[in-house]
Amino acid sequence: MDPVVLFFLLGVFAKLARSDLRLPEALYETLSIFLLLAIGLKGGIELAKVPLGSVAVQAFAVLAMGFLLPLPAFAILRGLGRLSRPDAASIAAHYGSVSVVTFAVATTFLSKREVAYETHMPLFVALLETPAIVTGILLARMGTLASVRWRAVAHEVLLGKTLVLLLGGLAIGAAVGPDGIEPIKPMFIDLFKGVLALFLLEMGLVAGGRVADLRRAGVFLIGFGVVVPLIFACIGAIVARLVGLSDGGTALLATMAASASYIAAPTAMRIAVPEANPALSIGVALGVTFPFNITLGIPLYLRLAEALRF
Amino acid sequence: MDPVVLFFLLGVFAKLARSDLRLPEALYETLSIFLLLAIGLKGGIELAKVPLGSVAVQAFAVLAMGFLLPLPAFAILRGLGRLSRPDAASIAAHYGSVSVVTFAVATTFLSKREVAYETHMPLFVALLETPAIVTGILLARMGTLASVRWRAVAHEVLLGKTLVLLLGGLAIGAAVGPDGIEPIKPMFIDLFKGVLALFLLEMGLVAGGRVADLRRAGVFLIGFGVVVPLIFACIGAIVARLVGLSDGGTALLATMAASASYIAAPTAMRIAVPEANPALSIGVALGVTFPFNITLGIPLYLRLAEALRF
Amino acid sequence: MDPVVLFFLLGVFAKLARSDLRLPEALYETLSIFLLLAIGLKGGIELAKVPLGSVAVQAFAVLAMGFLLPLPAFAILRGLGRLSRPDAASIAAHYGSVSVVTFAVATTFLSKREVAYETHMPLFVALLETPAIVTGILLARMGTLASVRWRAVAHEVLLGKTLVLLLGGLAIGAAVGPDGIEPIKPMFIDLFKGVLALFLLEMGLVAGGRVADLRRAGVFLIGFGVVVPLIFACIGAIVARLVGLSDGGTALLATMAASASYIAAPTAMRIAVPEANPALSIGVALGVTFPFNITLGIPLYLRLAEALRF
Amino acid sequence: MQTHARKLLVVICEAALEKMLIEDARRLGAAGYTIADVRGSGRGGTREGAWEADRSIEMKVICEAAVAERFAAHVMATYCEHYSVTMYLDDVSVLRPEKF
Amino acid sequence: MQTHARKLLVVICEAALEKMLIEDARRLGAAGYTIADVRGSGRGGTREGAWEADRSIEMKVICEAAVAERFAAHVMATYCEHYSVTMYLDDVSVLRPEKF
Amino acid sequence: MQTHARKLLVVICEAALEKMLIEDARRLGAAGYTIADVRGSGRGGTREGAWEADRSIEMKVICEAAVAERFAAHVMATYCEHYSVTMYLDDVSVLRPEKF
Ligand SMILES: Nc1ncnc2c1ncn2[C@@H]1O[C@H](COP(=O)(O)O)[C@@H](O)[C@H]1O
Ligand SMILES: Nc1ncnc2c1ncn2[C@@H]1O[C@H](COP(=O)(O)O)[C@@H](O)[C@H]1O
Ligand SMILES: Nc1ncnc2c1ncn2[C@@H]1O[C@H](COP(=O)(O)O)[C@@H](O)[C@H]1O
Ligand code: NA
Ligand code: NA
Ligand code: NA
Repeated sequence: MDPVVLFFLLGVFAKLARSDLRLPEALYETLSIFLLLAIGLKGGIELAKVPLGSVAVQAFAVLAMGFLLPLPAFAILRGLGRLSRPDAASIAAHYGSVSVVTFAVATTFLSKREVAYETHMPLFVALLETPAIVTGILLARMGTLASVRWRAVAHEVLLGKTLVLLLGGLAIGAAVGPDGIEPIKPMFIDLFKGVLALFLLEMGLVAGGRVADLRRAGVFLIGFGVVVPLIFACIGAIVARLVGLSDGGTALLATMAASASYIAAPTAMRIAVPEANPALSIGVALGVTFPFNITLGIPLYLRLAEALRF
Repeated sequence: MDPVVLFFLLGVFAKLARSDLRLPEALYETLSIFLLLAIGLKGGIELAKVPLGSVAVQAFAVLAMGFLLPLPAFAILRGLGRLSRPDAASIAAHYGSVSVVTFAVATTFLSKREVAYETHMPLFVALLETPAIVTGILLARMGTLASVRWRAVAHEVLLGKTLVLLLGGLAIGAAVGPDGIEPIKPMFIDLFKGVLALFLLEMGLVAGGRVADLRRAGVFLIGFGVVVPLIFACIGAIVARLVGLSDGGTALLATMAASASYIAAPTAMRIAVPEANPALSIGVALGVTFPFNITLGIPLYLRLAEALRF
Repeated sequence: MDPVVLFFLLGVFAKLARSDLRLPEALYETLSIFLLLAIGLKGGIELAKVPLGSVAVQAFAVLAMGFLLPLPAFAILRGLGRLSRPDAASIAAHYGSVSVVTFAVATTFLSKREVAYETHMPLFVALLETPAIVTGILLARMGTLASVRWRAVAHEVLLGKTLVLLLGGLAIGAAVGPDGIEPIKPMFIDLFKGVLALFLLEMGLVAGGRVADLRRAGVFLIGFGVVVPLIFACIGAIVARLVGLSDGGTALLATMAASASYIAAPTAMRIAVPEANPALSIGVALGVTFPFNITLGIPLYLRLAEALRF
Repeated sequence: MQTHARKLLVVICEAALEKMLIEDARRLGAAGYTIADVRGSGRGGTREGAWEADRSIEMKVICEAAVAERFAAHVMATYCEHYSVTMYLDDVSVLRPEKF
Repeated sequence: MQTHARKLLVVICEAALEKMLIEDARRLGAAGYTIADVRGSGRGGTREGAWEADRSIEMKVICEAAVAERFAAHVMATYCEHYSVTMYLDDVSVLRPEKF
Repeated sequence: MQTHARKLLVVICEAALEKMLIEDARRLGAAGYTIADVRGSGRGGTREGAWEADRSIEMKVICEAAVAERFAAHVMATYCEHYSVTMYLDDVSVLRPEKF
């Protein structure tokens, strides 16, 4: 197994065993800033080389997918799960959006397997971040749209640290290119996997702390947290193939679709839909889907991509 | 453009767009500790090789320059700007002192252009830090020198983190030499530019937050923040040539003269001359001069150095 | 001298000169988390290769040493030093346990001297951490064992960050092996000495702040802090030779025996034996023994190991 | 030394509310505020500040009784139902009444 | 706006006591607590929080007078002899009495 | 449980004053103090603690009324004109009067 995943399991173990281990909050923030910038930079370096036309088509498809993904999730949560409208909408927003760290783990998985992928994939991470949140809010507020603090929410999402750092990194990478990045490579490229390992240790501690929430969430949500990623991965893979992505790119887009946001979405939904219970959405996203994806999901999504060639 | 400068611009953009992006305070402190140590170490490694006599002459000239630089700045601020004595003295102290990060950006600029420079230049950064602060306090307190809390100020400056880490790094570097530094090179040398990039992101956030101060400062101070660095760069370049520095060394000393302190000087002047308004000095130093120097100034100072050969 | 030791001296100097230099608490925590994981990982990589039988015998001997080391220390502290039972027991626990950073400095010393050592030594660091604390508590509480909050103490020690990270690192290293560790090597292996240097700067600041405690501790304890490590080093070296360790391994086990814990032991003893004065144990462990070991002790212990061949 | 009575209003809540509370405080007449990062536990479970959505802050506002009452009522009405919020009022004395 | 009188108990002490104090508070009837990291100085010397054994915390508990008294008495009896502990009580008003 | 009345003096100010305030507090008779890092806003603008010159602290001193008055007066006279300082006094009860 990839060492970065073992770091995650170490964190989960430490938390469940009620160890004192606690990473300083400033370290958590630092690691996440680093990862976002580094992912952006890596994507940006290659972005300049790609023909704009083909990227535009792909980007449009990805955006559309982001807006639509919450709909089936919402239907399942309301129909089968009988959750309240705000809770269903909030969870649907989390699953329609994307987890940057799951994406990062998937890229390390692919490079270990020596599977090539389109290097501008981080752009799609940035594009997938927001649309599902918008759809989620619309679903929660049908009929009472006037009451949404749209400005606060838009600000939170569009100028939140995730998008600013991802897009900022992309822009800098595209501006300076592979040669220009050389002097900062020892930090942002060479250390990437080590930093990811440390961040996953912290994520393990956080996810371990969410296990208690799962009891409240109940069996339905736990199942949801495993099944919906599988469905979404298929959707992501199909979209990827339709816009002509390679095996690696298809596996990555499937992973993005299958992953659930735990940074941008929780903050935005907390402000936009306060009556949704965050313990539910975060509990299942971090306590079930995140561990599932980084251990079993990602290898599965690669197989899926390889099986789905047309 | 150098990627590190783009990180700065990203920070400024994020702040002006009122993004949530905020680097943890502990990260800011860590990065600045790292940079000071690393600059010191790099300078120290080579210090042992340089003949002591020639360095002593250069050092003396640099020290003298440090004591004298605030005088013309003070005259301009009082004469043209009609600022109060404490404000003029405080700003003069900031501009007479030196910005370590501007220096760091200049060294990465030179190494990218493959312009050689005297590797003991960090020693001069350390030497330039303090004298202007002394002159600034004298200018503020003419006639009422007894009221200065000299002990507190001396302690603040001489034992502040800037000098302790710069000189400490120099001493360690000189003591162990290039071979001894080898085991810690992956951290302090290889990561230098990446850390600088991250620090400049933070500096961008801080500088962006100072733009509001500029309105209070007015047009005069904004002009001051661009023109005086140019004048000081000339003075620095002339001093550099007089003591026989190379092109690169001349460009660096010009940069040091042109840069304004925003770490040592603000803290010291806050204690020594509390009636000076820190929004003015920090506003112009960080909001005007720092961005000007790292974008337009440094390339200009290299041209200046190349033009000024005698 | 090794640069990492010079960083320690710089920290001591800064503290004694009452400099403002202060590393953020989050940085201290981050560095110690990094070091523990990195030491564990390095040890774990090789652990898989070693025949289990020989390690088991060594481990058993090391464990026994850990349980017994506090006894002579306690006897000296009670008999010669006339310290109260709780104080003597607490100090004995500190000296019976082990300082991870002293161990790290010793490994950099050995690799600089190109002295080979058994790469599974970090396992013994983990094994030595706890037993002396148990013995120390027993010594303090003879007759009133019922009053010990054993559960709290056991939790504190066994699930404290030191053991979790050391053993976690060992397990991950053993699981993925040298190849698996490759992607995170630039961080956890290449940066090791640089991080150690920074951590020693912080340790210098902390140790410098403990000098005042030494006055309270008195001449006896200061002497104790130098003499007992020498005695313990001999014991450690003999044990090492008995279980067939190499020169390097012997020097390392001698160093471990000679070192005094300042992370696990203080926290555990504070909870288990609150009436012991922590200024005494920490004062002598950090103010005397730690500096002694990393400057003079370690080279001495290597000589000792080389002299003691049978 | 002449002192003047003021109210100290303390709001302990999820960090997500920080920006909105600052705006509200200004709008309702507070001349300033002070915020510290904290962790804690209450009805809404334990918040350890380990990551974004788990952070808590403590906001202090020194102001006239009328402002405190208005702000407290606004927080009660706007946030208390759906967010983790703890609030209390204290009587304090200040030296420079014009500041608060 | 109707307010209700409660006690605010503040305990400033070594960070080593955090876990035990939380347990004690719960057991003795407190419905919640808030903790902040602090540094300081007192009889037991200066604690700057530079490393593990040097950290201090400030714990706040809002509760009924009886609970405050019980908790304070327990802290006095259990920890004050051997640990650095500073404690004080304050009278505060809360809006939702059922919470505390 | 017998309690004793003391004053709690709280000073919120620029971090640059920390060392001087500690010295002053000791000199003027305080037996201890507690400091926390904070951020905030007031007359002197917003201080977010993003870098050295932008940091704020909150200092608490529990002491007898006379000491509090002396210290508060000293802070007013020495620092309030040119620095960002907010100060308030509160009445609190302590259990161990000899400590404060
Ligand atoms: N009784 C209490 N005393 C002190 N702080 C409390 C108390 N109850 C709640 N808090 C704080 O207020 C936050 C929100 O409270 P709650 O809404 O009850 O979860 C908690 O995370 C604590 O930091
Ligand atoms: N008079 C005081 N005012 C405010 N805080 C205090 C006071 N005395 C002690 N403290 C705090 O309580 C902690 C423990 O106090 P002590 O047991 O006196 O060392 C100190 O580290 C300070 O943070
Ligand atoms: N009304 C207030 N309530 C709470 N804190 C305040 C208030 N006014 C100012 N402060 C704090 O005191 C610091 C200095 O205040 P000032 O001198 O008004 O800028 C601010 O940065 C705030 O942290
Ligand atoms: Na998704
Ligand atoms: Na200058
Ligand atoms: Na030992």
